This record gives sequence, structure tokens and C-alpha cells, in this order.
Amino acid sequence: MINFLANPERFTRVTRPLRPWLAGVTALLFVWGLYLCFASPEDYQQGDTVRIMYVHVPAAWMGLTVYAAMGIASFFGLIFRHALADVAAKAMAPIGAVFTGLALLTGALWGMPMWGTPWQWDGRMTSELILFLFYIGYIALHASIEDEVRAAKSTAILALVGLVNLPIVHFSVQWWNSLHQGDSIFVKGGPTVAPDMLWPLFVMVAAYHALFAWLFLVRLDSEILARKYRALRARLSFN
Amino acid sequence: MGLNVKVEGLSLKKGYNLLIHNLNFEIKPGEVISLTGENGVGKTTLLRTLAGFLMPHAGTISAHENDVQIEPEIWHGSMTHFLGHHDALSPSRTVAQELKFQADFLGGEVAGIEQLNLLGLMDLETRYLSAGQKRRLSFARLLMVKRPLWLLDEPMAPLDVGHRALIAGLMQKHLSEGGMIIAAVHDPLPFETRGLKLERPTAKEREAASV
Amino acid sequence: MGLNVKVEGLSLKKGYNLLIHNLNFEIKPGEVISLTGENGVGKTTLLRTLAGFLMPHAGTISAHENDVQIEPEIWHGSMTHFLGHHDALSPSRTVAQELKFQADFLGGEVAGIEQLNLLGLMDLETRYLSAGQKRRLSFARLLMVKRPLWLLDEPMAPLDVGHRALIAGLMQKHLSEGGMIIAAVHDPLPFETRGLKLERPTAKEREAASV
Amino acid sequence: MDLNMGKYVVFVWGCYGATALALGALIIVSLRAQAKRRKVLEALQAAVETK
Amino acid sequence: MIRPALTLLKRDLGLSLTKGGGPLLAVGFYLTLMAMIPLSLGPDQAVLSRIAAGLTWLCLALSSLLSLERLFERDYEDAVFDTLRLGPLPLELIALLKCLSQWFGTGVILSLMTPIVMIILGAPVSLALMGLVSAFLGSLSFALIGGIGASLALGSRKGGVLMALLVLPFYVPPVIFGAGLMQAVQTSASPLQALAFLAAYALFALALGPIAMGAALRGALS
Amino acid sequence: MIRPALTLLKRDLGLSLTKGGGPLLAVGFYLTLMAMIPLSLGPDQAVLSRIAAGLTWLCLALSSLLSLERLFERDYEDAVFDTLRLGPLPLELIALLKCLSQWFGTGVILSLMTPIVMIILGAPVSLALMGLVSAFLGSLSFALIGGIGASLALGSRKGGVLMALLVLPFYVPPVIFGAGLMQAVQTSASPLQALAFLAAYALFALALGPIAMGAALRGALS
Ligand code: HEM
Ligand SMILES: Nc1ncnc2c1ncn2[C@@H]1O[C@H](COP(=O)(O)OP(=O)(O)OP(=O)(O)O)[C@@H](O)[C@H]1O
Ligand SMILES: Nc1ncnc2c1ncn2[C@@H]1O[C@H](COP(=O)(O)OP(=O)(O)OP(=O)(O)O)[C@@H](O)[C@H]1O
Ligand SMILES: [Mg+2]
Ligand SMILES: [Mg+2]
Repeated sequence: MINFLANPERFTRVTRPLRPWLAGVTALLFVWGLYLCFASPEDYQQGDTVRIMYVHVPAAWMGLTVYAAMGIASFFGLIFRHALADVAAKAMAPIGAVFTGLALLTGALWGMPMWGTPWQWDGRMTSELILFLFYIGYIALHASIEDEVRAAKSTAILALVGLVNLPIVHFSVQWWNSLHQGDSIFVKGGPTVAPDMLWPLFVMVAAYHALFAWLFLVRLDSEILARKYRALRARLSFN
Repeated sequence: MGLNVKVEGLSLKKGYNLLIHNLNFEIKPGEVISLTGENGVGKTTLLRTLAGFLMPHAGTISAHENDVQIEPEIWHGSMTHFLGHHDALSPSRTVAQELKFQADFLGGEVAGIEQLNLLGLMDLETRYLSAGQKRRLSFARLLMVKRPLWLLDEPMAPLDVGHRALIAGLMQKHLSEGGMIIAAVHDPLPFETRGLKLERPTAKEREAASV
Repeated sequence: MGLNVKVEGLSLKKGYNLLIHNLNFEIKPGEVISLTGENGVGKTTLLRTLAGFLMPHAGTISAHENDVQIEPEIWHGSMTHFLGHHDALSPSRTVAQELKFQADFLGGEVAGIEQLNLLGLMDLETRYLSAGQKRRLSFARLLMVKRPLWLLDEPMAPLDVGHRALIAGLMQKHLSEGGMIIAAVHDPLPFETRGLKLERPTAKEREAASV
Repeated sequence: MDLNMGKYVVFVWGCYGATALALGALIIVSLRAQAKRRKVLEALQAAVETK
Repeated sequence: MIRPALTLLKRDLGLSLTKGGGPLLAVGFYLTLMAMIPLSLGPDQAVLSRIAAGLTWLCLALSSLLSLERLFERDYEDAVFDTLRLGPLPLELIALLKCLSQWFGTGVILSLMTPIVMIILGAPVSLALMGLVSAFLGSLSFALIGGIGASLALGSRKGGVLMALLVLPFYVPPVIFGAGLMQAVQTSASPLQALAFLAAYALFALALGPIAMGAALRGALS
Repeated sequence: MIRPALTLLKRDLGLSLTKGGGPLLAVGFYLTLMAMIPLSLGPDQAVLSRIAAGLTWLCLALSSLLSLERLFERDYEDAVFDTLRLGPLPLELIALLKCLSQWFGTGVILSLMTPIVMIILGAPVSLALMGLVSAFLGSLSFALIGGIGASLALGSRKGGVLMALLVLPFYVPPVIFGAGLMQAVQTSASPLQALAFLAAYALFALALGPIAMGAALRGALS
């Protein structure tokens, strides 16, 4: 399957018809999710601020998920030399950076009413900030190496080394006792959140995933086009 | 020695650019190849690939000693010397320090100082050397550590007439001892060599390689 | 032009080392001097001194136009071109960017691209160029900005046969337009030149200079 | 459905607004880059074929 | 004289802005550094807000220092300086232009971020404007003094650290006065004196810098 | 294998120790930095002693970073790496040796100074030994992780700042745990967990570093 899709031409052919459908599904999920967000009851403790959760938590999760996906793609790019895997990791990075940035921003906006401060240097926030900087570093490294093959290789190494940060972000809540809420969804014995709040959250999470998938395909296609252009250009200008 | 190096179907790329397409040649003990071709045709790239610094786009480079294949790592780590356009010297270290380091690191003894007229320069930092003096210093490691294949990139260019003759003599001695030399040159070497002229791949070959 | 450059009683030192002692020569429009001498005798040092990068130990370098002396700052800033062993190119900038910058900075227009066969390389970063391609790119600024005195340090070394002829033609054109050239060379230039062979100072001269 | 966020209006709508803005910008940037690259490539391919 | 000067400025700015990720890098470095401070000192807000202004200045100085390091070295090693010296500009002006483009490319961007970072670290919002102006002046001084250090360290091994050592003592006065200014604003004292000092220091660096750099470069480039 | 390795170690150590001022520089940089901190934060002893341990770690990280910057670049630009690669050592080992000699030349010296500086800044004397051990482990991690960053940034413009940006996030865990350890000792809690973490991190860097550096260098040097 991976081998079949590793050829950029074939990949484009298979995924092009998929893109409009994915865009449609994304839009539908967002409409449904947003309706649920505002139709759900407010929290007895947090009041209306609980609605921030429906954008904060998916963004935070996606920041981590995209990072893991980049790590996997980099692994395939580095070990099996799949050209497409390199491009895939590169295409994902800005999406992950935006999600992570949003997690930071919405977290800060949530913190103001909840904790009375937008920012605390506790483990989770700090490690999330570092994850964000890490995305920036990744993008900057990609931008600063002209030669594509080299850029792909160097950034793949960075992404793999950077996987260390994932457990730190996730377990930071347990390692440092902090302001930030501990895990409450995926815990032993089932979620500790009321079901009326769980539903909108899950729909939003699904919507974020669909958005990611669609954007990923668009950006990947865009990267493939750019590569084709450069290849053609180099061939013409050979002296 | 029954040592020989065989290059088969070698294609080299830089960026998207196919430089060398389907190159085949073989070199045996005592042979010298002078690599010629226009600027930018890929002489330096070929030498660096032979030294193991670059991966071929396609094709193989294999070395056999008495029909036993030599592992690439062993080959590159102990069988070749590479002398590039740019002399590999640390500017802030003295000639004596560089010689000692190269001998110890590559596994040999400091030698050839008088032969290469370096005696008066031993205490000078290499940044102060003239172009020709640097080249002579670089050449010393080929004499200090015996290795069968010398890869030389325009070795004579910065040398004066006297030292060109000297280096030519050293190269001939290496050949007579069963060594091999591949040298990229624009001016022919002052002794009999086998020529290998690199040509640009045709438009069609480039097209085919870009997919 | 009645432009001429006169070197009188020039002595050059590097560290404690007297390289050139009491050198005298003159160069007039249309003349070319090929500077020869062993490695390390001081050819590069002399050229760099003429370009104004180094101070002479003794003696003077003066330029006169119609018997009016030209100030050294003006001379160096607008009358000479220097082409060293090492091509003066930023590795991370493209050929097109380098050409544009040099033309704008030195005060000229981008030119000579097709003449020097650089057209296909315009989008490439200079770090990827081959040795000969770099040299051709460096040469472009001599064509873009007209200046009377060219100081060239082994200009032909990395070029292939075809491009050597091309550059020789450009040099002759410069001379025929009243330009001057001083070139350090190991291989003679392919046209008539006045030779200037540098010799090491005698032991006595070195003794005298070290006081 | 209740769109009145009471005293938290700034924070809640700030979050949704920022999210919409950032994701929207990302979508637009991505689509435009894709369209531009396709156009440039097609122009070059056309130039090659006519040559 | 104007055209070559603008050309050089444009080139150097281009090199520092468009290549290699651009101002993103300076920003990222600054942010990373700021993030490390509370981590190493503990998240105690009372302590942090107390030292916020001082830390901001420290970060500004260090970030300026780090990106200054290869100001002249690249062109020296690539032999581009030979070409620059054969142009119409005196060496002093070349050096000044390089410092300025360095300042535009890093110092100015970092200065623009300074108020934000200060507030994040817990400084009161009222400090923002003062922080911005003083950061501009301070980073200009840092760039010019750093340039002197860079020209002195040119061509020696360990250039980077040597430069840091040469330069840091001269970074101290702006840091003191910059941080002092913040304190003055906080305690409603007049910040004018400190601001005047910062401006004087920047002017002083602007006047002295080019001469010192020219002399040092002439020696190093021979 | 042993003789070339020792030769390379000796050469690199020699380059970083004897040339250009030697360890004096790292030490001087460290001291200047420490001197600037009270100046920028104000001389309040209570605040200072509170943050002394953390600041020491911050300085250690920054100093390591500053001198790491040209770890591979010199040899790459001088084409010496071509010769190194034709020797008997694998690229991974070459990179590791370079990091180690960097560590000996800077990290170890700075670590030896750490207890002194901490005490000067007002930390209790009882912290000295812990400070020393943890600084050793931390600076080793810093050197190796810095090496990964240096190899990734090799040959790209803006090497220095880019490297800082890539590397600083990975410097954060040792800083947190190092500073945490100091606090643990101060509050008489057990420092063992933090120390174990520092050791584990250093080991992890020791295992992962050479592989990552080897791969990155192979790409950059081609
Ligand atoms: C700037 C501040 C904040 C940042 C950087 C941040 C970051 C994160 C991250 C990274 C996660 C995902 C963790 C994981 O799954 O491993 C997360 C989850 C979460 N955050 Fe935040 N957050 C912030 C503020 C807040 C605030 C103020 C609240 C609510 C009072 C909050 C509530 C939650 C909840 C409920 C989860 C889901 C936990 C789970 O079950 O995994 N966050 N946050
Ligand atoms: N990334 C790249 N993209 C496109 N072309 C490249 C790239 N890198 C290098 N090249 C081209 O590859 C060629 C490399 O040539 P090489 O240095 O091997 O030439 P050479 O035969 O040694 O020439 P010379 O005689 O001038 O030394 C050059 O033509 C250069 O323009
Ligand atoms: N600091 C110093 N102390 C002593 N001698 C020095 C010092 N700096 C340079 N030299 C010597 O000065 C000479 C400089 O020579 P230069 O580079 O001018 O030679 P060249 O004629 O260009 O030689 P080539 O033909 O090799 O290019 C060399 O012999 C060098 O050893
Ligand atoms: Mg070549
Ligand atoms: Mg010379």
C-alpha cells in the first residue's frame, strides 16, 4: 500500500478525486460540531467558558498528533528513502504549527477567567510552547537548506530526535503538579467528563482531523507541483 | 597485487541535474587515468563519488583484490587518497602540526618533508602559505600513508615548474610500485596516461533520468 | 590616456620574512606583465599590495594620469580589479544575485552573461558551481565595470581549453582598449607579454631588512 | 442554542474567532499556493512544448 | 556613493532576512531563551515580575550577540571583502552599513517583540512603550559594539567566544540603564535620565564604532 | 582505531584549548554573564540567592551553546572533513569525539566553576557537590545535543542562530531537572530522582547523538 502510493504521480491520481469529498465532510462536521458546541449546556462550575474546551482540546491534541505523524513520515523518508514521505512531513509542519499555536492561544484565553492569569510557567504550557518553537525550528531548517535532498534528510533527523518532546508534553501534567487539568478523557474507567460535553468535543475532534487530512492533501499536492516545476526548470537550464 | 577497481553503469546527479550517464571504466595497478572535460561536466563530482563522499544515482563502483570484493567502508577508509581543488588544511595550525596529525590519524609516519621542500616552513601556520606551498603540504599525506588509489583534482595547477616535475616524478614512482591514479586535469600530465573524456549526457538521457 | 603606474624601490615583508626587495617597474596603457617566480616568492603578495590591501615595507607605488598624481584611495577604489586565487563569491547567493550586486556596488551594468556562458547557471547558488564556472563568474565583474588595471592571480588555472581561449581574447581586448594587466602565472599566457620574474632576495638583503 | 456568553463573551468568542481566523488563513494560504504553483508549472510545460 | 551604499545594505539585509528562515530565527531564539528563564528559576510570579525587565534586557543582549557573531567573517572567508574594498566606499562605511543591516534584521525585530515578552513575563502594561523605545536604542548600541568586537575577533580561532568576551563588558551599561529605566517607570520616577543615557550611549557607539571597526578590519584583512 | 581516535581528540582539544585564548574565553564569558545578571536584576540578595541555582544552569546552557557553534563548521569549510572521512574512523565516532573534546574544553571547565559561582551568587555551600555532579551530566548532554544541532545547521546560512533555535528546546529538560535538583537539596527533599533523570538524559544523548550526527553530517558533507 505504502509502496503503491509512494510514487507521486500515482498518489496524485488516487487522491485528487478524494479532495473535494474530504472538503465537504470537513465542512459538514464543522457545522454539526459548532451547533453542538453552543447547544450543549454550560458547566455548573466553569459556566460558558467550558465552550472553549471544544476548540482548545482538539487543537492541542492535533498539535501532538501531527507531530507524531511527521515523525512517522520522517522515519519512512529516512529509512526507506520514500521521496513522498519527505514531502509529506514538510507539508504537515505548518498545519501542526497552526494547531499548536491555537492550543496556546485558546489555552491562554481560557486561563484568564479560570486561573486569573493567561500564562503560567508550568510544565504543560512550557512544553507546549517548546513544541511550538520546535515546529518553527523545523520550518526554519527546511527553509535554510537549498538542496532538497539534504533538507529532507536534515529535517527528518530533527523530527525524529524531536519525538522526545511528545511524552514530555503529555506526561508533564503528572511529572510536575501544575495548574493545568490532568487527563480526563482517556483515563482508566472511562471519561470523567459529562456526556453532553463529550459529544460536541468528539465531533469537533473529528472535524479537526478531517480538516487536517484535507489540508494535508492540498499542501502535499502543492509541494509535488513545486518539485515538478523545479525539476523541469533544472533540466531546461542545464549548461 | 591483483587489485582492480571497476565502475559500471555509473550515473551521477547533482540536484536535479544529471551530470554523468552510464559511465564504465576499469583501472588496474600501475595505471593512470587523466580525466578531462569541460568545466562543470562532473570531474570533481566523479572523483568525490569514487572517494565515497557522494552516493551514485545509479550504477556501481566495486573494488576487487584477487577476485575478493572489498567492502566499501574498508575501501574508502584505507585504500584511497583524495586531493581536492581546495587544500584540506586548518589555517590556524602549523605545517608541522598538520603533518603530524595526518600521519597519526591516517596511520603512517611523518615523511617527505625534505623531498617536498617543506623544511623551512614547518613552524608557519598554514594560513600564511602560498597556494603552491599549500598544495605541496597536501601532497605530503600521499607519501606518508601508502594507499593504492590516488584521486587528484588538478594537482599541478598552483605549482611552479620545478615542483611540477617533482610531483610528476612522485606520481610515476607511485605507479611503478603498483599504485593507481585518477587525475582531473586541464593541462596534460607530463607522462603517458590513459585519457577519459567526460561528455555531457544527451537531452534524452537527462529527460529519462529526471522521472 | 597618459595613465601609468610606477613601482619604485618596493620591498615587501610578510611577518619577519623579506619577500621582495627593491623592485622597480612601470606599466603603461596597453601593456601586460606576466609575473612569474617560484611558489612562495611573493607574487600574490605583490598583487595584493598593488590592489591596496597591504602596505609596502619600503618604496612607493604611484599612479599618474597626464602627469597628475592620482590619490591612492581613488586609485584603489576605482582603477583596479583584483582576481585572487580564491573566487570572491558568497556561497549562499545565486549567480544572478552576485552579478547584480557586483554591478550595482562597483558602479556598472550587468553584462557578459552570454559571453561567459553563465546563462544556464543564473538560478544556481554559487556554492554548487564547479571551479571553472566560479572563475568565469568572477571574471564577469571585470567586464561589467571598466577599470584600467587588472590584477590577476593565475586566472586561467581552473578553466578548460575553450574558456582559456575565450578569456585570453577578453584580456587582449582590454589591452587594445588601453587597459593594463598584471597577471601571476605558472603557464605562459597565450599571447605576447612582458615577463617579470621575481627572485628571492639574497641573504644579505634579508639580513639588512630585518634590522 | 445559546449564543449569549455572559461575562465570558470576550474569552469564548475570542477563542472561536482566533480559531476561525487562523484556520481560515491556513486554508486560504494553502489553496492559493497550490493554485499558483499549478499555474507556473503549466506555463513552463506549455513553454517547453512550444519550443 | 549612495547607490553602492544602498546596494550593500540591501544585499546584507537580504542575506539576513530572506535566506535561512529569516527573522523567524531571531524571534524563535528570543522566545526559547525567555521560555528557559522561568523554567530554570521556577514559576514564582512574584519573583519573575520583579526581574522581568532586567531579564528582557539580558535576553536582548544575548540574542544580539549570538546573531552578530558572523557579521564580517562570512565575507572575509569568502574573500568578498576584497571586492568590497575595491568599491567606492571607505572601509568605515562598509562596516557601519553591515552593523546597520544587522540591526534592522535582528535588533529591530527583537525590539518590537520586547514589550510583548515583558508583559508575558509579568511586567505591567504601562511599561510597554518605554520598553520599546529603550530596546531600540539599546539594540542599536549592541549591534555597533558587537561590530567592534566582531572586527577585532576576525580571523582568530574561537572568534565567537572571543567576541563575546570582548563585547559583553560594553553591553553592561545599556543593560543597567535599560533595566533601571524600567524600574524608574515602575516606581513613577522620571525615566528621562536613563533614556538620555541610552540615547547618548547609542550615539557614542555610532560615532566611535565605524572608526574602530575600520582600523580593526584594515589590520585583519591584510 | 584507538590511535586515530586519540589523535583526533588531541587535535581538537588542542585547537580549543591552546589557540585563541583557550578555556580562558569560556570562563571569561561565563563570568561576564554571571556579572551581568545581578546588574540587570538589581542587587537584592534575597531574590538573587533564590534564583542562583537556576541562573547557574541557564548560564551553563548558554555558554555551552555559544562555544559549540563552530564545532563542525571549521573543518567543513577548510575541507579537512574530507581527510577525516578517509581515515579509519566511522563518521559517527568522529562526531562523538568532536563533541567530547568540546565538552572537555568547555563543559568540564564550566562545570568545575559552577559550585564556586553558585556560592558567590549566594547559594548555600551544601549545594556545591550536587551542583558539580549535575553540571557535569548536564554539560555533557548540552555538548551532545548541541552537536546534533550543529550537524543539522551545517552548511546552511545563519548556522549560529538556527542552531540555537533547534537546540534550546532540548536544553530545557536538563535545565528544569538541574534547577529542580538544586531546589530539592535546598528543601532537603531527595535529589535522587532528578539526578537519575539527568544521568538518563545524558546517556540518551550519548546513544542517540552519534547516530543523528552521523546521518546529518553524511548529508551535509556530500
Ligand atoms: C496556555 C495555556 C494552556 C496550554 C498551553 C494548554 C495545553 C494543552 C495541551 C498540550 C493539551 C493536550 C495534552 C495531551 O493530550 O497530552 C491540553 C489538554 C487539555 N486542556 Fe489545556 N492548555 C492550556 C490551558 C488550559 C486551561 C486554562 C484549561 C481549563 C481550565 C485547559 C483544559 C484542558 C483540558 C480539559 C484538556 C484535555 C485533557 C485530556 O483529557 O487530555 N487547558 N491542553
Ligand atoms: N544543486 C545543483 N543543481 C543543479 N546543478 C548543480 C547542482 N550542484 C552542482 N550542479 C552542477 O554540477 C556540476 C558540478 O560539476 P563539477 O564540479 O563536478 O565539475 P568539474 O568537471 O569538476 O568542473 P571544473 O573543471 O570547473 O572543476 C556543475 O555544472 C554545477 O553547475
Ligand atoms: N607571517 C609570515 N611569516 C613568515 N613568512 C610568511 C608569513 N606570511 C607569509 N609568509 C611567506 O610569504 C610568502 C607569500 O607568498 P605568496 O603567497 O605571495 O607567494 P606566490 O608567489 O603567490 O606563490 P604561489 O605561486 O604558490 O601562489 C610565502 O613564502 C609564505 O611562506
Ligand atoms: Mg572540478
Ligand atoms: Mg600565489
